[in-house]
Amino acid sequence: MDAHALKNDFTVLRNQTLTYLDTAASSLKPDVVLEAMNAYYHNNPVNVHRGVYEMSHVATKHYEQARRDIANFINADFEEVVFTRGASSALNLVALTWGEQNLQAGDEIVTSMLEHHSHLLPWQQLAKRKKASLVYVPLNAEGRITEAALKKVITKRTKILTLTYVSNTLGYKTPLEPIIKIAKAHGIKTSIDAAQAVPHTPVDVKKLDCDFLAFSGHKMCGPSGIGVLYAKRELLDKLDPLEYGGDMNDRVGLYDVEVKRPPYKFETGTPPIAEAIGLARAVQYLSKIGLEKIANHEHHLATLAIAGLQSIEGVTIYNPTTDTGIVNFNFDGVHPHDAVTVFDEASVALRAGHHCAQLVLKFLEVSATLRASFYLYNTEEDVQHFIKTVASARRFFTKVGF
Amino acid sequence: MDAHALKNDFTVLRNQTLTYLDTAASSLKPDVVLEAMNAYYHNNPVNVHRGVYEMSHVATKHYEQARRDIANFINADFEEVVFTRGASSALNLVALTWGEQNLQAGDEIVTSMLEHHSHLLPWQQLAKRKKASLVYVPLNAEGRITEAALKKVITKRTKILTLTYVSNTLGYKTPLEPIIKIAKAHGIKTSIDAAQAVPHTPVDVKKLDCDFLAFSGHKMCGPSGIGVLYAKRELLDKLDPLEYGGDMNDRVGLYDVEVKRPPYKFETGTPPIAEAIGLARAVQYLSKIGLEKIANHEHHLATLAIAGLQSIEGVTIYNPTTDTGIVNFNFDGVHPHDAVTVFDEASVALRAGHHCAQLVLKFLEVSATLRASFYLYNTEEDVQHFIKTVASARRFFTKVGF
Amino acid sequence: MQKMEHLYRQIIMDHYKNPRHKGLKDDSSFVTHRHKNPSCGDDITIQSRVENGIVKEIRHDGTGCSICCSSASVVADLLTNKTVDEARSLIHNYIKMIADQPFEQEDALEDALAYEGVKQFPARIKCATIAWKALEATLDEEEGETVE
Amino acid sequence: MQKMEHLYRQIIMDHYKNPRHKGLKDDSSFVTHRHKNPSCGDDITIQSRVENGIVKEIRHDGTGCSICCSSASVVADLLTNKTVDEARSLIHNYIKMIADQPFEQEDALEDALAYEGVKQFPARIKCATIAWKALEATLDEEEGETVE
Ligand SMILES: Cc1ncc(COP(=O)(O)O)c(C=O)c1O
Ligand SMILES: Cc1ncc(COP(=O)(O)O)c(C=O)c1O
Repeated sequence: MDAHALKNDFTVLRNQTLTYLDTAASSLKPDVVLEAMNAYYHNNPVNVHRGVYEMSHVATKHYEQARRDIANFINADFEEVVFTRGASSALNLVALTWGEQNLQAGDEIVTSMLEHHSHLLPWQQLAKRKKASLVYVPLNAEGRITEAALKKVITKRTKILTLTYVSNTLGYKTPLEPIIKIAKAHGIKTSIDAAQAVPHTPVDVKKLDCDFLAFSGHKMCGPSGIGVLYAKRELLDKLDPLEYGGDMNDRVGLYDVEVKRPPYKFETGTPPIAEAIGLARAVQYLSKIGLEKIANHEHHLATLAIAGLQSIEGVTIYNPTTDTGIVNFNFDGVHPHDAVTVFDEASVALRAGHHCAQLVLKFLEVSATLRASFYLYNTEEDVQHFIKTVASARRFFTKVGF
Repeated sequence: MDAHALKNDFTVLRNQTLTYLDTAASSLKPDVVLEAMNAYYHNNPVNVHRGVYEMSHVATKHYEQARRDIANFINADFEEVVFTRGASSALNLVALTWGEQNLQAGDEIVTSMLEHHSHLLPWQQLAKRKKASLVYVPLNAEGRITEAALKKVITKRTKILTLTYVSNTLGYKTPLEPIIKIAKAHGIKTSIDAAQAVPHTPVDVKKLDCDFLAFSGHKMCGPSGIGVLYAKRELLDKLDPLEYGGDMNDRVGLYDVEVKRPPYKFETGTPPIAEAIGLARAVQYLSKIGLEKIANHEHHLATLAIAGLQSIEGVTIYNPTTDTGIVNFNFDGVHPHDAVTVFDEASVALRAGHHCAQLVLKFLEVSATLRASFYLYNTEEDVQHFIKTVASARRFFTKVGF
Repeated sequence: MQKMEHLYRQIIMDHYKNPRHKGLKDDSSFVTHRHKNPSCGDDITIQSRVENGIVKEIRHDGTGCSICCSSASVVADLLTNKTVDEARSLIHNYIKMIADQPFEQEDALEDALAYEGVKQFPARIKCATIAWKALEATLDEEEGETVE
Repeated sequence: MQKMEHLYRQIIMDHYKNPRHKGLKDDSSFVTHRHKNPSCGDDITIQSRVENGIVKEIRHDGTGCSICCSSASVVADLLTNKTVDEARSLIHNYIKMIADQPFEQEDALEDALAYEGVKQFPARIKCATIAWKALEATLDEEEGETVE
């Protein structure tokens, strides 16, 4: 894979001097994705499922083909892909349907301090409402979820494991395959936050054998406004929907309703049509490059970046053993927001703050950090420019008296 | 306003022979809206609220300016505009927050048989869960909601009126101002489905004085994947969120969370950024033409269409006194799906079916109907072509033996 | 209107106006399947009774457009007294014909050939196949296959 | 790095490293407001005590970047012993300066003038104004205005 060439697929990288290292917040979008959405808007910008005229039939075909492509991408069945507003909405949907309908007082929900707020808070709040317990699996010294630690917190009352696949802050990959095997053996359900996994590494839901898994379009070269909830068909069959309304029912009476089969049962109203088409195009784009290659490339760049950071004094790295393209660090004595402005001046886009994962920072005992995240359009030159900027920033901070 | 000229604003109308009469399902989108979204994707396609670097700051500014523009469009305050996946999602949010948090067994919810499924079913299901009563206001002979009928169904136990502003099937406008006055006088809340109102007529939430009001982007020249819930600030302040996660909180603890103020409290996760920007551009487009003018234009075309239909034998019109651009009819003895194919062949896009409003059809005592809906890009020539197609379809059906 | 006339052939209109085998039986030797087209409201119920590998009787009822309702009558007419294997084979060929793919048994499709015009109307393919698929589902169930 | 040096002026770094008026008082004659910048985690609490229309004392505490923390110290220094009206006027002028709009009272802004460089960094405007706005909120509350 040739990252230099891939840069040309993105208008923003062609038009601007930009070292974009904030993919973990949102990825850039290649032109082909925008073109696919524009084609929908220009050629048959009509509603789906509702019209029996040709134009609507074509829109429906494209929309449902998009679902098929996205299902294939994670090795799910067509019926197992529910479109949502985003990963956050998908993760909430699990807590608000399966959680509401299955948990009872005294039950235990296992989570981790690595979770993004969008996976932590729905279960934290559900636990409160249900008088269930929220149990944190202890992280190891590096900050990783381990199989051994997990085994220790599982009890007879554990009903679900809610774990991230890849930490958006430390870039660690959770050893999900053995963990989910243990869960299955104990009849425990699993909800997986794959918002930082699906864009960056091959994900196969059948092989993983998880019950629920969520991700967002905008982090994987797709548009804003769409996410995916994968759930096993038998669970979707059993669950009651959260939202009711048009397009999710077969028959409406004054006081009752017959709902459709999955996935439609969970998708009321006009769906994100252009967004689904755009996301399917993104999936095709990523598949063509190859997810294995993307994963290796990102990790290679992160490794170079870490080596570079280690050569500069007065910089602390929080995840020197990152498994992915995510690097987390700080300038000693400098608040990350002060730092980020220096990077901004060098056209390096970095994330500063708590990364919507305040418990990770609690674990690290810092109030905010800097995060660089690499993706397919980043090159070794980007890493060099990044490291050069770190070095000159360090000099500047020392000079002005931080 | 010059509908002929406006047609040029839409690629699909420039490129294809198309008499598009299915706006009530979804409107076409002018090029300027797509350009606004593409500009975001090409110039600063990054996340909002999260980054302190310049590009993210600009994206955030555009995104929040979009909210401001959309708030102004309906005369709401900035804090009162919550972005959702669409009208269906917004309407569900009212039932799933205000309804869940305030209704009790024995309470009464007043609705109507004119409601779209997306406004009916959330309350129908809530009534079931809460053992509250769902009370249908009787429609008058024409199928309209009247002030007089409403007065009769209100009791001391009525807690909320859930009514459509404009019926998506019969095109009637509910006399909301006097109805909401009555509701206020009785301390009853009001949830208004304005999915067919906001795109077509000036809507002023302060003047209406409703508590909740919802609409969709894709029906008003905006993109798919976005809708709006308007709610009075004091209600948003009091309500607990439905979804929890990133970006809607101020501080996260292991077992508790502090949520932000409205509207953010109701918007977890990466928002529909491009979609909000696109919708704001659509609002600007509509405002420039003028909503009064659009309303008059549509109604004028619908009136012409009704006169034309009345001149053809073997056609039944269900709403000859429509207040808007919506005309509902059938060929006697011909199933609407058979009819719609004839229109399709003449490049007339019509909707056939139950229009996600099965109770309206129950009221009309038919199983499906045809709907033509006019918008700003339709012309008198479109009406003529439509009527000519109706006439030749009628001849064809008679000839083949329907 | 030529394409339209090809769609609404006399045979189709005849089965629509005078449906054969119409009306359901309250008889447990029948297997019943109800199929709906969610996008438009077609709603067809098909019953079949199989004896010794032969489709002895087919019944149908429901609401929908002319293409949908007439095809329930046509399929019932055509497949009665066929073996289950023959019936399946005809169903597959019919569906291929509608989908504009190469198909066999042209003669054996008899009245059902009148639906060839549907292939020019992709938006109507579901109308023309819903009864056939419901019938196939009853055969699947007869044979104990997993049924959704 | 010239633009950067204009941002991180010595006065700013001095207030950052050696903040004046720092630490909150547990005293009910103070009005307290806590403001956060949700996008980044700046979190500043400001207290003011007004007597006879004069801002007699200002305290602050919190966490955040140098621009945010230092400006809490600067605003506390500057507005102590000003009348409420003067204080409001200075706040408005400061905010205008940061937003790159015409502003008055240049001299009266004293140390706060050091923040003029912020206007070249729109993404940092919130950092530079959060303490000032929190202080304004305490004055609003003192005067019984509606407070969000
Ligand atoms: C009156 C009315 N309410 C609600 C909706 C639902 O809107 P959406 O499908 O965009 O969620 C529609 C559109 O179908 C409608 O016409
Ligand atoms: C690990 C993880 N989970 C969930 C989310 C939420 O995704 P979204 O903001 O698209 O809803 C994110 C992105 O911020 C994330 O990194």
